[in-house]
Amino acid sequence: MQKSLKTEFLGITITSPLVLPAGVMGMAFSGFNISIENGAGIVTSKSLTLKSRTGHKGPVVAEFEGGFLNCMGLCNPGIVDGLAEIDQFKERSDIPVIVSVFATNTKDFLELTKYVNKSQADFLELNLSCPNVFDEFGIPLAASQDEVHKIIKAVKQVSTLPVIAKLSPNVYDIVSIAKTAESAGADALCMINTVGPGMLIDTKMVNPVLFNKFGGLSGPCVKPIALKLIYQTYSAVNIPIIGMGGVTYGEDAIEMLMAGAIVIGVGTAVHYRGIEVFNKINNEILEFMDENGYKSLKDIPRLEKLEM
Amino acid sequence: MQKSLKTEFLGITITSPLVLPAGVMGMAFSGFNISIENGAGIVTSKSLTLKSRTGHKGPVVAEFEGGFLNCMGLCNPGIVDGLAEIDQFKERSDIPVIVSVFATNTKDFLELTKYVNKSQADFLELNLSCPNVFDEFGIPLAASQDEVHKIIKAVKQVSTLPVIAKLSPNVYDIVSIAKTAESAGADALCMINTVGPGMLIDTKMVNPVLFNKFGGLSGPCVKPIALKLIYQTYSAVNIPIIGMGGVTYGEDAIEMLMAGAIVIGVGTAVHYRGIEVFNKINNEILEFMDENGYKSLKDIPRLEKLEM
Amino acid sequence: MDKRITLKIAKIEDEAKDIKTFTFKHKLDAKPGQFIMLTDFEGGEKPFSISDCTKEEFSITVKRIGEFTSRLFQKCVGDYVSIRGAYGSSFFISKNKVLLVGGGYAVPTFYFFAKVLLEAGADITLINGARTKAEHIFADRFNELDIKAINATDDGSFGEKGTAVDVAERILANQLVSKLQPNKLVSKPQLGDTKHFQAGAWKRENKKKFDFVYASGPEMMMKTLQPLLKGVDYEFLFERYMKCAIGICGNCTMDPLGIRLCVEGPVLPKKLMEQLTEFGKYHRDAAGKRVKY
Amino acid sequence: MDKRITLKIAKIEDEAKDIKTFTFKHKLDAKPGQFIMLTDFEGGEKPFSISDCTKEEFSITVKRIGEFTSRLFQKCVGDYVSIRGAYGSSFFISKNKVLLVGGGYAVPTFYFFAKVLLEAGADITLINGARTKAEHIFADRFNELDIKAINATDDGSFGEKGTAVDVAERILANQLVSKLQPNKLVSKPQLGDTKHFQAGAWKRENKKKFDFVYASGPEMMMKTLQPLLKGVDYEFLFERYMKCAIGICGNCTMDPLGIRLCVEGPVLPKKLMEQLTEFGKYHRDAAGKRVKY
Ligand SMILES: Cc1cc2nc3c(=O)[nH]c(=O)nc-3n(C[C@H](O)[C@H](O)[C@H](O)COP(=O)(O)OP(=O)(O)OC[C@H]3O[C@@H](n4cnc5c(N)ncnc54)[C@H](O)[C@@H]3O)c2cc1C
Ligand SMILES: Cc1cc2nc3c(=O)[nH]c(=O)nc-3n(C[C@H](O)[C@H](O)[C@H](O)COP(=O)(O)OP(=O)(O)OC[C@H]3O[C@@H](n4cnc5c(N)ncnc54)[C@H](O)[C@@H]3O)c2cc1C
Ligand SMILES: Cc1cc2nc3c(=O)[nH]c(=O)nc-3n(C[C@H](O)[C@H](O)[C@H](O)COP(=O)(O)O)c2cc1C
Ligand SMILES: Cc1cc2nc3c(=O)[nH]c(=O)nc-3n(C[C@H](O)[C@H](O)[C@H](O)COP(=O)(O)O)c2cc1C
Ligand code: FES
Ligand code: FES
Repeated sequence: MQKSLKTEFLGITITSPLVLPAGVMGMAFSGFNISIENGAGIVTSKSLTLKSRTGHKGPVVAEFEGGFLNCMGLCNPGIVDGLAEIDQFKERSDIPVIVSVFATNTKDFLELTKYVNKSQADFLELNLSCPNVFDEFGIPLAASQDEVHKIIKAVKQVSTLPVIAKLSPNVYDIVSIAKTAESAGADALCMINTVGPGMLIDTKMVNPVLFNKFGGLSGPCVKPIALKLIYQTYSAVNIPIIGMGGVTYGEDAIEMLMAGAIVIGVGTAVHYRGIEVFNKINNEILEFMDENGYKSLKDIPRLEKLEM
Repeated sequence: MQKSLKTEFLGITITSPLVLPAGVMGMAFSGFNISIENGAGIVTSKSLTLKSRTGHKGPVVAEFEGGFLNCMGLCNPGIVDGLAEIDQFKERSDIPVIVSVFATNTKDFLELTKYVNKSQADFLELNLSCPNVFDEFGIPLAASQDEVHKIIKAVKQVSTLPVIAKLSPNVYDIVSIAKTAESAGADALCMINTVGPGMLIDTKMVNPVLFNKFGGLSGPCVKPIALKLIYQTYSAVNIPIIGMGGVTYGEDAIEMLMAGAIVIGVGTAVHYRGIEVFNKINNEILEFMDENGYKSLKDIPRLEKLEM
Repeated sequence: MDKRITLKIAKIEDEAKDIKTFTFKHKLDAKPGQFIMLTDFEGGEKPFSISDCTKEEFSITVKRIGEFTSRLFQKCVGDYVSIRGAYGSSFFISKNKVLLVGGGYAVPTFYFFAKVLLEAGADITLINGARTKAEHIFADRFNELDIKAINATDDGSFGEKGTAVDVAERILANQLVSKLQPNKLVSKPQLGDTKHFQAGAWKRENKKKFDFVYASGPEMMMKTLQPLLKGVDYEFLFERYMKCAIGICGNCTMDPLGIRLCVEGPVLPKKLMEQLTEFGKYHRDAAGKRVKY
Repeated sequence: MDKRITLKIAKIEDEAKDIKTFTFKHKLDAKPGQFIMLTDFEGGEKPFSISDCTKEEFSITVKRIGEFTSRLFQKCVGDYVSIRGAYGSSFFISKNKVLLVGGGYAVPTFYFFAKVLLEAGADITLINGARTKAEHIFADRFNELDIKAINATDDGSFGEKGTAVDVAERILANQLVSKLQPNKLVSKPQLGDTKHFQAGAWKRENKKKFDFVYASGPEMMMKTLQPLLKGVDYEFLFERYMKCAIGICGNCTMDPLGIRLCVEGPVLPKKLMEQLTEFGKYHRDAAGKRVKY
């Protein structure tokens, strides 16, 4: 029998469980094109803000053993131009699109939501957790249960699309925040955003490598942290989870599913394994299913939920 | 001129700035022997508890790209036997010893302190931050400013040795906790303990790899997180910092110094580069000093402090 | 791991008023057409093509344009900068008769390339164009190589009169420029001064067609060149705003293919060029906003 | 990276009442004397020596002792377990005349070792000791190898009477056991039954001394053996409580050298053995507490 990677996410059928996450290849409609041609099942826009942002000055990325730091600083063409790219993508594709938006207060989130309502997007993702704009905006919203509740509740009242809350791993108790998001009406969770943040130093020039000094960690080394937080959250909530953080091989994607994710983001691995990474991982998942006698993604078992 | 790695830590002169951190090779006096023969300048005992503990069942370690998870579970022979190992080590060596102790309340910390007072140890380190005994003991003490303050204040009144507070990176605001520790009288800070914790899953057996499910991250990939937290803390406090987390090469140690550490722990790298890692790093630091014209560790510049 | 390396500037040469070559003593593992990302940690990390690369050292040739390059121009020999790379795709190494069409600060990458092509046994004709004599660079360097170098300036103040594309058009129409006399050295070379060359004279004797055309220069130059290249294979070296240079941020993707100029580029082959709808029409700025040419 | 691998048990063989051999179809990169860490994820991960290792498969031979090994004994062919390794030091491969002294469940590692020694051209004498016939293992396997295998039991119920050390003492005193007749197969072998062998007979003809002695067995066995080994080189395979097996936790360090049995061991050379003060005196338990022998 033909194995299939078909699955459902919030009522929409997708052909691969792999998601292009926010901020990766999501600037131009053509970035979506190449991702889906290479096997992504859902694509996410760069987090869009009301006004365009050029982001932080470089260096904005720095490599270390096991991953990358980045501090892009939410560079994006602004919600209007950003949505134009999505509409252009949607002219020729049925692949679902998540529009990620970023703001620092409910009012701006609501304004963004109204723009997104009028676009061809399929889902609205609230980036509550960018770790790289601390200087500018202070503590991420995802660190405060009150803020998370207030924003999601307000956005849900206005949004015509399902709402996904993107959570930060850099909080003391992600489970409470996830529960808050759920109770405020979030339709799904996306986790994790980048970890830390961290810093690297150029020892010859005695300078932080990143101009922004600090940047969030992504890549293989954050996988254990992502798996743990996804598993804890999966044990505590009933809404679906987009799991991400360090997924590089099919095996990692399977771990995400077993930890409780329903679909899986693949970001930094686009660097490690090329844009073909989606097809590669799809094939590796199929091989794993073959070897272990699973016929569909639903057959892949999950860990027993944690007792809370 | 002869370059030297000599430095001072809390008034004691040490021949190398490299510290064997708590939990690494620190079970038996012979573990200290081999570490100092290979170039460590200070050694730390495994965190000792009042009663002996066999720790968690295996697997207790799991490797991933960029580091290790561990959930030893504070296995140790108990304070009495543990201090006997230290006294045996001290019979033949002048190298300073840090005794790490772990407890869950002030009373036990005080009792441990009294034992340590009677030993040959040079410093007392309070492990406020083990991430691997959550099930048993709940939220690490280092996550609560009140607890940190109370314990350190009490211990300082009793301890005849300088007191070092070991901090957890897994808190939302480490700087406030560091400041609290300083104001409560801590003589130095040791940071960071393991990160996360994280989880890995065996996809064939659908099981967490660690029997304890979760384990703290150490190794190269935690370095950016350690550097950032050390740098922030260094910018905010005036007591010396033992910096650790992922130091594997001389270059990493230099980064720690530039971020504000005064001495540097080398733990997981003992696996990657053998027990000779201390000598190797010592030599790499000397080479770096040579190349850049520094004559002593004090010449190595630090980053400008962050504005707070 | 594309490890970052921090290097002292070993040599700085003035090429023209606002163009300098910076040389570093470091064995860079690079192919012609590739670029490095360079920073001084004072704000900004920018892509620069490699203009020379030997076993001991490599160079970049930089035009002062804005904040970053102005700061770079103030650096001295011995100052540190930090680089990572080399990144990106490289030129196809042809063994046959090739034409290199270059303009402005994008010409020097052909110096590194020409040396590699010569080793492969190629028969090289180079058009080295600039707006005016004062901005014309690398003529003397190219002159030392066993290639036919044709200098051109828009205003005719040095070499042929006309743009590099004008010259290319003429050459391609005739396809007979394989035995051009090299430029002649008429006085002692001085930095930034190219007066001492007399443009080479033509010898119309070889009718062999070009097998491959390479272009590096302003996008509109390449846009004008492209229609002339029917029936001949080619590669163009492009520029797009780059941030990560490792193929994740998506800032440098080109429509509608979504190829990333920092990974699949900066050198793009004919086959891809023909499909790019944004070529010569618009590019994206640091915010990802489209900017029309 | 010592990647963990999860494998199906491919074969289970009963060796004696409480001893089984588990075989896995996996090409393990291991040397004789090394060990793996094995877990079933149900609590506990334990070290086991490799008793056989070919290009297609490897085996471990396990004695049921406590909770973990009891659970392992309930597993069936096809069940998964997860392993990592091989870890640790390995035996020196001598090309000369060697004596292997083994006792109990620690003997099988010599099966893997003997095969490697034979390939190197060594002349091997093995003493395979156990307390009693019912606990004696691997006699038939060793019999298939071109070595002199001397079986011994403390109570004389199978092979020579006496401990492995008793036999070693006799042999070493005479140093003449290089031409022992192999054991004779007198009936069809059956699992767990070694009756069908007749102990080989001695032939006192070769006086060449042993170049190397290897021992693997209970610590007190090796402690008794050591004084007999004056003037001859040797290596012992040790056991200490292991947790990480990657040389960081320090649970397996041996006093006063601080060598880690999981990295510098489990095979220790004479030079180190002579300096170990804890050898035969105490070891450390799971909490790191000293336990006297
Ligand atoms: C593959 C590639 C190779 C290049 N090679 C060379 C070279 O060999 N020599 C040389 O002088 N220049 C080269 N450039 C252009 C060079 O990167 C810019 O001139 C430089 O970044 C300008 O920075 P600035 O701060 O001085 O100017 P700004 O005032 O910041 O910008 C001026 C213009 O430079 C370009 N630019 C600025 N930042 C970037 C960026 N991060 N990525 C791409 N373009 C940017 C834009 O077109 C911008 O409008 C190359 C660019 C690319 C993409
Ligand atoms: C290098 C090495 C090689 C070994 N090779 C073999 C082998 O080939 N076959 C075999 O049957 N056994 C071997 N062992 C011993 C084996 O690991 C123990 O028998 C097993 O761990 C017992 O576990 P248990 O839960 O069944 O017993 P428990 O009741 O837990 O313990 C019984 C005894 O086993 C030993 N032990 C328990 N846990 C460990 C541990 N983590 N590390 C070391 N010793 C432990 C201790 O001496 C303990 O007192 C080896 C041990 C080491 C160190
Ligand atoms: C270069 C880069 C830019 C990112 N930008 C965003 C962003 O704009 N919004 C957001 O929610 N997450 C952003 N992220 C986080 C990713 O969406 C993802 O959560 C994270 O990288 C972990 O996944 P990975 O390890 O597969 O990359 C970015 C990550 C990277 C590497
Ligand atoms: C196996 C292991 C055991 C540890 N045990 C302790 C401990 O008992 N007490 C403690 O304070 N830290 C403990 N740590 C944390 C280390 O002291 C150190 O903070 C951490 O590993 C980061 O440094 P590294 O990356 O150099 O290993 C342990 C770490 C490891 C890897
Ligand atoms: S610069 Fe980031 S993808 Fe090319
Ligand atoms: S078992 Fe941990 S050091 Fe050997």
